[in-house]
Amino acid sequence: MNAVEATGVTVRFGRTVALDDVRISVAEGDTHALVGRNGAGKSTLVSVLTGMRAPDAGSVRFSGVAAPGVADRAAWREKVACVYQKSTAVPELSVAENLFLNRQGPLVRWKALRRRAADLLEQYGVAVHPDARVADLTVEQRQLVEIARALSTGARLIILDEPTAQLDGPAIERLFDRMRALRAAGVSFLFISHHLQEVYEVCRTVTVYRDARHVLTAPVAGLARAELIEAMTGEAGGLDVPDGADRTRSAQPVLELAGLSGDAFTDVSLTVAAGEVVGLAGSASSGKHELAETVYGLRSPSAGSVSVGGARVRGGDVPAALRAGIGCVPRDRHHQGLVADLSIAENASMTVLSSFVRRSALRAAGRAAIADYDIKAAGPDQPVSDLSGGNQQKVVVARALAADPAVLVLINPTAGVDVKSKEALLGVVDAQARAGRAAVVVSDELDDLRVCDRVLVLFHGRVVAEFDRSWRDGELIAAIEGMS
Amino acid sequence: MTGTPTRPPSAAADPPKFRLGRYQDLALVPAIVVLLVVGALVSPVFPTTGNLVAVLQQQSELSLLVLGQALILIAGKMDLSLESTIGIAPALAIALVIPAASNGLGVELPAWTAIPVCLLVGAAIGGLNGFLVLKLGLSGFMVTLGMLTMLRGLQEALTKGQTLFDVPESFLYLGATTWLGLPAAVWVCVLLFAAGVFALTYLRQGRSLYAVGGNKEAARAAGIRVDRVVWAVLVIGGLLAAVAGILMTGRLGTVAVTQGSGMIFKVFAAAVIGGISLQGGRGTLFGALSGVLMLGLVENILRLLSVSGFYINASYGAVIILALVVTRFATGKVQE
Amino acid sequence: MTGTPTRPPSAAADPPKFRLGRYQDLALVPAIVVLLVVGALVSPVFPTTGNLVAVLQQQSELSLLVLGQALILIAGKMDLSLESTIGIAPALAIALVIPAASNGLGVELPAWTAIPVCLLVGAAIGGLNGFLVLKLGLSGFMVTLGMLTMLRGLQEALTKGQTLFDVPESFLYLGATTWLGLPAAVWVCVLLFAAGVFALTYLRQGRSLYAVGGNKEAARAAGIRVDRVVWAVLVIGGLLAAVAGILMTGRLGTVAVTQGSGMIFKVFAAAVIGGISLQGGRGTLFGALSGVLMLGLVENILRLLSVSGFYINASYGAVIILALVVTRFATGKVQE
Amino acid sequence: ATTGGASGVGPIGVDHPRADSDFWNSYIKYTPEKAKALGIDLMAPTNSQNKVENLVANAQSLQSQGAKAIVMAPQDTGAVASTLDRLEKAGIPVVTVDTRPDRGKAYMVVRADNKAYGEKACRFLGEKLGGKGKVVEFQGSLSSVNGRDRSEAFAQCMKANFPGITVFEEPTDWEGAKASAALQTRLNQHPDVNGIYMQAGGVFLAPTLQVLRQKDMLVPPTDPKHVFIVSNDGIPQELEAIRKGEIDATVSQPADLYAEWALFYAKAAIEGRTFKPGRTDHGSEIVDVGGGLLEDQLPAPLITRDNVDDKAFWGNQIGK
Ligand SMILES: Nc1ncnc2c1ncn2[C@@H]1O[C@H](COP(=O)(O)OP(=O)(O)OP(=O)(O)O)[C@@H](O)[C@H]1O
Ligand SMILES: Nc1ncnc2c1ncn2[C@@H]1O[C@H](COP(=O)(O)OP(=O)(O)OP(=O)(O)O)[C@@H](O)[C@H]1O
Ligand SMILES: [Mg+2]
Ligand SMILES: [Mg+2]
Repeated sequence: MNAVEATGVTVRFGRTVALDDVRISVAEGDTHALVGRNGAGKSTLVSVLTGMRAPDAGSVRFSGVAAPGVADRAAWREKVACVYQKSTAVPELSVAENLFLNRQGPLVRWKALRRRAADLLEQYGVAVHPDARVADLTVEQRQLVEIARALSTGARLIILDEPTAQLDGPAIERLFDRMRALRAAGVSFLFISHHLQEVYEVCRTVTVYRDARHVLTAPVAGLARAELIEAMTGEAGGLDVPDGADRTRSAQPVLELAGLSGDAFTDVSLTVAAGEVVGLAGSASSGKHELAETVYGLRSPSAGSVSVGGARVRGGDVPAALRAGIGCVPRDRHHQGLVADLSIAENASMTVLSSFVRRSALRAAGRAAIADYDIKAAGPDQPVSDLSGGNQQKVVVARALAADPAVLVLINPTAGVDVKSKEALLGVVDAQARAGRAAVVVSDELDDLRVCDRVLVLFHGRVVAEFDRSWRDGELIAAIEGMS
Repeated sequence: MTGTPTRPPSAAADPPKFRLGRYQDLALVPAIVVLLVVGALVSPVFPTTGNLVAVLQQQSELSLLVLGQALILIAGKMDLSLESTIGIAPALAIALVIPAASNGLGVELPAWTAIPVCLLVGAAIGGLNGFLVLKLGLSGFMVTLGMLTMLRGLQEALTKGQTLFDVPESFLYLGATTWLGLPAAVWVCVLLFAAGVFALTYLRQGRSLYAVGGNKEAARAAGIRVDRVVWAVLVIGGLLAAVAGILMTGRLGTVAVTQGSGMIFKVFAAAVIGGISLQGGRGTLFGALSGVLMLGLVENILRLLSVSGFYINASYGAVIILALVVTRFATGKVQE
Repeated sequence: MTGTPTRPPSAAADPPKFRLGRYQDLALVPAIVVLLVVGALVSPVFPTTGNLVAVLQQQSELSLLVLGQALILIAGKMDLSLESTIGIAPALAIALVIPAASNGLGVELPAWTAIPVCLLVGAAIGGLNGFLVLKLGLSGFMVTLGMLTMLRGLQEALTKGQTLFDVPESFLYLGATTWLGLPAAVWVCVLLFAAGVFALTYLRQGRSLYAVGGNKEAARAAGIRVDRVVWAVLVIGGLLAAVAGILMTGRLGTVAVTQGSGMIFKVFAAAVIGGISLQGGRGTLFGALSGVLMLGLVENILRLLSVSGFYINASYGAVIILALVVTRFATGKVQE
Repeated sequence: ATTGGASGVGPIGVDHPRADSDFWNSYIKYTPEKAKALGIDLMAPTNSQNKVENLVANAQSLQSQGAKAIVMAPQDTGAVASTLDRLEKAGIPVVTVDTRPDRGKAYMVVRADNKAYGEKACRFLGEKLGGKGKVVEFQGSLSSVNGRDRSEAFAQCMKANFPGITVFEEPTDWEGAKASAALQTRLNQHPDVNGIYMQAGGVFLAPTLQVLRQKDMLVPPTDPKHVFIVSNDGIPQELEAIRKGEIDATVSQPADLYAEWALFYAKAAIEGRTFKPGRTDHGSEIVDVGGGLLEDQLPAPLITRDNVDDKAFWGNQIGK
């Protein structure tokens, strides 16, 4: 018996065909992976499987029974719980209420609700207070709250659309522990991720979509990584993330941080030379994000200075940072990365608009971004709100690089980006470094850190360790978790 | 990803310094206290029961419109037509009851139907707004703006610009009686506000307004029937405007063609001063009520001061801005 | 860029069938065409140059307020006080020029200063709004609502409620002259709209309004000085309202204390019908302008039809809702 | 808060209906002068800004501050009924100015007959046009009695006496901009319009002249193309325009007499005097308008070129 079975599903957005006669079936008790490149249609399928969108064609059955009507939201919610790729938390409400949204019972008993929320948060190791406003949480905390909510509904089928893209290692591990426990209790999962090692770690079956079509469904066990990637990309050959070992770097310092202190970090000094890529690692509370944002001027430093090419950059002033030649991929694309209603072209060139904007030039820049960063889109005039998550992220990267900056500050640059595109994006970082730029990569993903010449580890706002190129996964993780 | 999970740093788990909901509720209290003190200093009449009760009664109709609008705003919509509903709902109900000789429509329904018909008209207007917005997919702001004009026009057409006099006893009773020393109108408001506060605090349906107004997709994903909630809230808004219309008609003893006209600005002012967000999903009814009280006190004090007609608008505007400044610095919160 | 960048799927490289921006611009065109046809059927006078030019002139002041409001809305704010600025800016300027005997302030500045002073007052009001919203962190809606009342009140206080009759020649000239067969007021609007369209299409500062209104944080992160943009746009809004005030004063030959009062509703109606989003970041000036034209044509047709005073509001409201429905189904887009 | 000496009769409360019209501002200016002349202890006046809610609240507030009599000008003549009842129960006599309450008790109504305004305007225009032609009428707000009275009387008189004249009724809500647009449209439609009746000179005078000027239609009365214009109000600017030959007549609504006689009757009420229907000593007539409600109908003279310089008109007394 299948927990869910969808057949012949087709979804169109105007002329874009997001899903073309695809199928999927998740067996009861199975943990089923769904993979594919950015824009392959995964999230669209999720919206169909959770009743958020009626497909143009096709049908969905849960345990052999036809799915409820689109209007009957409560019935859908009984069948399936989901963590969507795009946040579905209500920012103005408390964490407690978000956890039990629409299942507070007919009469809300606040004290009991808060207690249940605290228990749940404890279980998932989410360090937030039940009364905190969700709007005040970090992306990561919010994601954990949404995961806890989905896993706690008691649904027999749970869909997770890139739950790990914003999480650090320990949080991912806790999530997997919970998933295994629930699977033991007979819960089925549909799991979407661009981290293929996660697929191998928790999933039993995998389905691959490519260009809106179903390509493959197979047990994970018998499937080599290269085969999986080939199914996704349609091209033979494995992938290699550039590690830049052969990169030469000059001794000339480009970016210098001197005794920099700010929100959540203290007294960080760092010099990045031309052609050098420096990684910043650390847990969510390590202050690495705040440090990166301070360098770019999104936050004001409380002490110390940032200079580029020997010239001091005014703190807390993004235009000054831009003028000094710093480019940045901010942490949360929805919050700081994109103006959703504007086109790809407009977003990608927002940092470099000349005072007179030629429409043709703008569109050409958009087309170039689409080609360079392998963005799946209908054209440069498409609003970014219509793009899939990973493609949106690529637009953010395009925006950061548009000004051809001397210093790149990249925060989780590959969040939600598919393997193939990740390779290309990291390739861009490598190429930029080879062209004499300096780069700082802030990431929780080891793959991202592999392009780095050295990796600094922050713990509670201070640099506690530094690794050169020869780090091994284990020692880096130990340092990140403060166990070095 | 190996290694034992470290305990997350404890700092993040500290309780937030205050509970936002409660705190915002009280944001206007300092401003109201200041006004009460100023009022008492300005005029010996101000602190008398008679005067304060009069303030409450004068604000009762506004407060019901604000209650309705607050619910609608929290759910992420707005309804400008409330200010016409407060006129046309009683006007239509009365025109159906009174004889053609008194400017009625000549239908002469029995007198007891007046109040139910009035409520029905209010609910129907809310329902119609809901239909246009939800089923036809029209812009809510524009639809209700169009309605505002159209309903006022219908009232003019209906009554040929005449004021309706033969107001049924039931209306007059509600407008003039006092229960336990307070005007019936005040009791009605208190009860409806209490019901509203209860629903928004303790009922799942009430809480769902915040979810719908705060993030529609999230609400939908959580199994809330967003359209139904919005529709319900628009109908309730219309109903409350009709109740306000009954009270106003009872208080004034007639329905003028202009009844309620120009009120919508005050409704928004009270709601927004009281902390209801125009973006939806934020604010409490207690806050909205204190917004109404504040405006009422300001008007009363200006009136007792006998500010010259030439300066009354200027003073009123200045006091509103001042109140914003006081609230801003009392709460330390940047307003949106 | 290492590796061969994969070509995007070929279908995606086709030029899109329509560009969303342009498409939205034209949303009202069908409704306007319908109105033109209806107008011509209704009255032989309607399609005459004289009548259409009159429509343009009558809408010229509204169109400037809409221009200002559209810019402000696109940048994610709103300014209700424009409807008072259109009155007080010319009133103050004129009161400074005319002798005390004609209800002036007795300062008797030289007559040529009237227009510059008027513009200055408009800009200053916008600047003050900006200060209160950006520096003090007050709610924009509330501040400008307070300003709306306060400025109207100041005008009453200033003029002691009297209409100012002694309007300087410069105002009258702009209100009454025609250049190349079109009233000067129409030229002024056309030029200012053209400048606005140019700026929003081709200038970086203009484009940044969309970014600021669409996502303030993202705009900030892209190096746009958000506060400066918002401030500038509020000042421009005030300036445009002052220009509208000059034109209106010239056209009517006086400044009444009520000049412009009640216009703000129409301003929002025109802007929103024209596709400007109240949430910010969306809409075009061409759309806003077609909103203004549409309202003007509706009024003109109702006037030519000699609709009785009792039915005019009802018809007007009904036509607005009808227009929304037509637009909705012509574009196939759900309105927000 | 009182302004007069404590020695005077009173205190008497006055509520002004609005502060944004020229006519009422003249009235507001006359009130303290006339009170002083009559030896009245006048409370600080309130202003209800054309809203009945404010009027109700103001009356309540005047009452609680100890007013012995109240003068008011309810623009919404229906909705004051309950207020009048309350004041009557409290033993506070009310004099209403300009409008007659539809219900409820008032000690005296002081007004000029608005129906007469419409009628006078109609007769003047009818005669000047020789019973033929096209007249544009700027109606006041139809939700105000005065607007309605003037419109109805004008329409009735035209129909009865000058069937050869076509009347275009333009609803304006007392807004100059609406009148201006309406006139522009109408002149495009009917370039041969030769008469205008505007129900409020303060609001419509300048916009009308401005449109005519733009159309080159502002010509002396001797010119056959002249558009005959009758106005209501009698403010100084209208008198000036009559002198210049830009408009032809206006009905003077006596702001000074309104203030004077309203206060006179309020004082008389406190002193316990009573009045009977019949001619008065000040050129007016008290009529029983039904149910014992007395109305002192003040004269509202028609001002034309012939008598425009008469010093008796209030419009000639105040500096403009
Ligand atoms: N609202 C929309 N309007 C137009 N096109 C859309 C919309 N939503 C999605 N699409 C298109 O549908 C296609 C599939 O998108 P979807 O979000 O399902 O991809 P995905 O597989 O989840 O990608 P990712 O891995 O980047 O999240 C994309 O080409 C996207 O541009
Ligand atoms: N998590 C929450 N989110 C929103 N509002 C809340 C939340 N918790 C409590 N409230 C508000 O607080 C008010 C009181 O709630 P409740 O009756 O639960 O108080 P309580 O549990 O007795 O509080 P305490 O323990 O502090 O005495 C309610 O009005 C409710 O709106
Ligand atoms: Mg996706
Ligand atoms: Mg993705």
